[in-house]
Amino acid sequence: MEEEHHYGSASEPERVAPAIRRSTALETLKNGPRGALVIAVSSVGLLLIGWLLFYFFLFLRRGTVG
Amino acid sequence: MAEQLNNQIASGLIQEEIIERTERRWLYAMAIVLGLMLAVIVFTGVGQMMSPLSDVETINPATLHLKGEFVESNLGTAVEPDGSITVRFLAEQYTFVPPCAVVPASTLVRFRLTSPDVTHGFFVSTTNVNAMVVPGYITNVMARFNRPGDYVMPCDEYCGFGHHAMAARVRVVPQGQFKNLQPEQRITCGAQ
Amino acid sequence: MERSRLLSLAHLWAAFLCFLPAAFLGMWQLMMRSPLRVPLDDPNAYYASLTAHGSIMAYVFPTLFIMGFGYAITVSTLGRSLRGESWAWMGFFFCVVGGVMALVPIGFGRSSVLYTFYPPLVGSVWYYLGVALVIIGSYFWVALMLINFSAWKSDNPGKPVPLAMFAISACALLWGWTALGATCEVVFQILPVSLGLRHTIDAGLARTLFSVTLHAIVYFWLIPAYIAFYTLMPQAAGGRLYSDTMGRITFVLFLVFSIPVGMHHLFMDPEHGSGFKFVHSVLTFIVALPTLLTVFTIVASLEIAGRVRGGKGLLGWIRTLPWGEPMVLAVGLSLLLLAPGGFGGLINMSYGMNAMIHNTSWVTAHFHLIFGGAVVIMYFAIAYELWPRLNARPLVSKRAACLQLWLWFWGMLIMTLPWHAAGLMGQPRRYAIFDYSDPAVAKMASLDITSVVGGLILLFSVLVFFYVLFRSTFARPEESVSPIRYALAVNPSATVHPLLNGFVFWNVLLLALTLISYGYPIGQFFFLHNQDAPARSLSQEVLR
Amino acid sequence: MSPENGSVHSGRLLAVTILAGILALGFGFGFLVLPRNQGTPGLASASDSIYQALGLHTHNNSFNTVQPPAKIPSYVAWTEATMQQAMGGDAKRGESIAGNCTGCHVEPAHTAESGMPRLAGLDRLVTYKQLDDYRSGTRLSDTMSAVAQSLTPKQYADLAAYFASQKGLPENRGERAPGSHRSYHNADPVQRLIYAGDPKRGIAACASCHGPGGYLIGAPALINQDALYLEQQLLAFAQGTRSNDINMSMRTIAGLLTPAEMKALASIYAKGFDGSK
Repeated sequence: MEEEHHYGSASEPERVAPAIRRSTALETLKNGPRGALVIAVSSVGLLLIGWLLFYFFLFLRRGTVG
Repeated sequence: MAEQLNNQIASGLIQEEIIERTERRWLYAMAIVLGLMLAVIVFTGVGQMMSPLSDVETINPATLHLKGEFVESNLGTAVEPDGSITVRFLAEQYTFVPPCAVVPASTLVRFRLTSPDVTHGFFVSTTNVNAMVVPGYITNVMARFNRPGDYVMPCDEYCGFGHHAMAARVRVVPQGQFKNLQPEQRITCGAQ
Repeated sequence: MERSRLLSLAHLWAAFLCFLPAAFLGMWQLMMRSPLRVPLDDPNAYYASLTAHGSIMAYVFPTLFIMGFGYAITVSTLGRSLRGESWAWMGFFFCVVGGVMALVPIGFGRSSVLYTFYPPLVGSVWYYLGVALVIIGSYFWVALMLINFSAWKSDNPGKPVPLAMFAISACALLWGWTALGATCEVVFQILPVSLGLRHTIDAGLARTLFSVTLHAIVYFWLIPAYIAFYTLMPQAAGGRLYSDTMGRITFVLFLVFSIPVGMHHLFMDPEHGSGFKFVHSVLTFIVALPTLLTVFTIVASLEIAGRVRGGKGLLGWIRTLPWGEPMVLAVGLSLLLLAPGGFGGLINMSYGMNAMIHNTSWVTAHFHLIFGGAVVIMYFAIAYELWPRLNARPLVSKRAACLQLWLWFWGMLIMTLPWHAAGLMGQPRRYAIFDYSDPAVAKMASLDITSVVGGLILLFSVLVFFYVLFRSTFARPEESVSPIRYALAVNPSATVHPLLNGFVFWNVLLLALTLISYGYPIGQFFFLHNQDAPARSLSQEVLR
Repeated sequence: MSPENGSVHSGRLLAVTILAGILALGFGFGFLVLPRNQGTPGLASASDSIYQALGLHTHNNSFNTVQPPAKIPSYVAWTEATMQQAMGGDAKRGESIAGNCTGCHVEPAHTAESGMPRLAGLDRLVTYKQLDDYRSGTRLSDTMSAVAQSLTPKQYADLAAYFASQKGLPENRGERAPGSHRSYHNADPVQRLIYAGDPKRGIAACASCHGPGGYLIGAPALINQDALYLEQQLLAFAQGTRSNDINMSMRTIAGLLTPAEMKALASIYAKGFDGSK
């Protein structure tokens, strides 16, 4: 395992995770974590839609107050 | 030497530019989502009267019964000279006075409460009328009830050993049935 | 084996040993407020139990756990012994003594004021002194974190501080600043009254001072869970951290924006205008940003680990992740709990919408789901990660640990989702007993019973947790217990942007922002008059 | 400037500008846009809007000018001064004054169900307030108002100290050992009323103020009190003939009780609960 710069994680080498072997499965990572984006976008999208539903169909329905 | 080697291995995984680009794009996307929610709040806040209460008034809690707006004869529903409706409650340890208030439906009603002892909660359940009643301050909430009926009004802030039994009722009657009152007349709906 | 392991172990044991009774109290309370029969169904006992459950779960347990975790991080990331270990033991002593001192009067029913105090309700002076001691003890930890942080930085100029150390120092700074709010309230307002030196108290000022602490304390609890997300999970999953920079930005955002958002706890209070309430609502939206950033960065890190283990296709990497690893499973479950938990938070912070659910069971369900669920499940995972290193004995069984995490996950969901629904139906908060003969309350009977079932699952999960801890403490010692390994970023770099390696500038920004957002709201009380309320005690203490 | 400081400087500038933008958005909408439609609807001027946002109403309180004639329930207010005076009595001096009270109020010359309240052991604040109310006429009783008018508030405090030092009614310190059946599961409706109250009708739990296990300033402990006296007082509160309860708390609660409940509550409290005399 070539010497790798690791100070950002811990100052003693044996405290740092081992390097990763490059394998074909990594090819798909070339242009960024597609799967993670899909999960993140869909979950945040759900949150936003849920919030809008709550706001317009639960909150505003319960009468004006100020 | 370490840096040169490191880039050669690490960069194989994902270039730093791609990481920075996705993170930056994600940041912008999230900012937009949050901005959208804020915009909805502002538009409905300006369009209708949908915002938290905003009225800082103080009153001496120890002498409420001696002088001021919350003497016992002034509690309950009142019609103000300008025709608006004001309902005054006292939230005290372990009962609301009056225990039941009558309010006309779909008219703007002003609730005014204070407490002589500890902090209480004023919540007409299943509606947005929900505020704290803090001793020394007057809670002033404007509200409009569209659906006539009896609403339970529990104290929703811990106020001592009797907190669980502290509840009043708000009876929303259709506009027609709400008889007009003389300026100095106060009504409550009393025991059912 | 870790340096100063006894120190960390003492903190973690103390934390979990007070977590256990508080969990049983929580279970009793759940049954008490449900239609089920329960022994000792006495409202006074409920309010005393609620004060104990709240005080332990909000002050004693998380503070001790985070202090223990902080010492373990300092030693293992900086690779040298802890400076000022004797002071650390002194801080620990203060916290334990303070915790006991606070719990005794609660036990005697002399201080049922709940953990958020509620002046002018005043309890026994010993309760407040106890809570003050816990806070003082935690300040020892704050000082030690910052001393070790800056000492290492001066010994290694130009080098980036390890991410975990950077984050725990931000957490310590955040706690150091925010605890001042509640401390001012206790020292200047509540203690004089409970000692009988003064007889009146300004409830509005007290609530506002407490709100300075009330939200930032939540991020004080949250940051250690995020430290596990960023620095422990990627290595446990056999992958790498997607972006070290994003991690540092997240912790800086938490530090700067956690305190000036406190007034979203006072949206429905009469002592503030809607102007500053809106400013705090906007700032709360900004403080939601780091969580959204973290979700993406951590799921990306999970994807990297999944790919490395051969996961193909858009989402094929999920299947190949080592879900048998407690740390990886915990992060997955925590993210799943963070979604509904965060959703509840979005509703609570949305200015006017807070009126719909303020002080209803929705709020209680929200913080049980996001703190009790998403954060405490990470505390369990961190404990599983630290135990072998602190005891030089292997973790007895990862399967039992994973079972415990699953039970905690399902228990939390089953307990809190019906609770959210009851909150929307108008169930008020902190009621000792509900009169289920009232049709309006009877509608919520089935929801409350479902919550009890969730509570039972959680209780069983706690017992499994202690089973794993005990077995691991007395397992056959092993020499070759590997030290804690911290995740390596995808592109580790030898340098880090100077602003992301220190806190001086962020402290200035934090103070300026807090002054702007809290200056007027706190200042106004000194210009208002005749709002002081006579102190009220539930046990005739104040009239001594 | 070396590149090192350059990126720091630009970093700081970026952070400050973003923060300034957020604050501008917050204060702009919070103080200038949103309050326009709050409270008194209709477009207000910028300064009105800021006042509204700070909660300092510009409108004069036009809505509480006309009020029905105020009826003062009691001239006692639990301010610091009143409490200092009420708690500052001297029992020995009180004993000498109490000579003419024993005729009616002291245990030996007193038959059960006499309708005369027992005073031995009564809370100081309660004695002080009732005497003051008799003096000011907010509580009506010709014999008692004569007695009260013949004494000074300082002597009220001494009497209160003397009676509080006597054995008789239990001291209500607000603590009690937790026990079962104090919730709505309790079969006995009266015990339910005492410990749990009846939120359906808005009735608070008696024990949360009068004990056992609850304390409220000015609320007397009721255990071992005279049953007839308790029932009469509840009826008086319900009908309003007695109206010296500050802020109408007892009149509100008594008004929601039925006469049968009043009688049952009075007898349970007089018997001293689980029979402990």
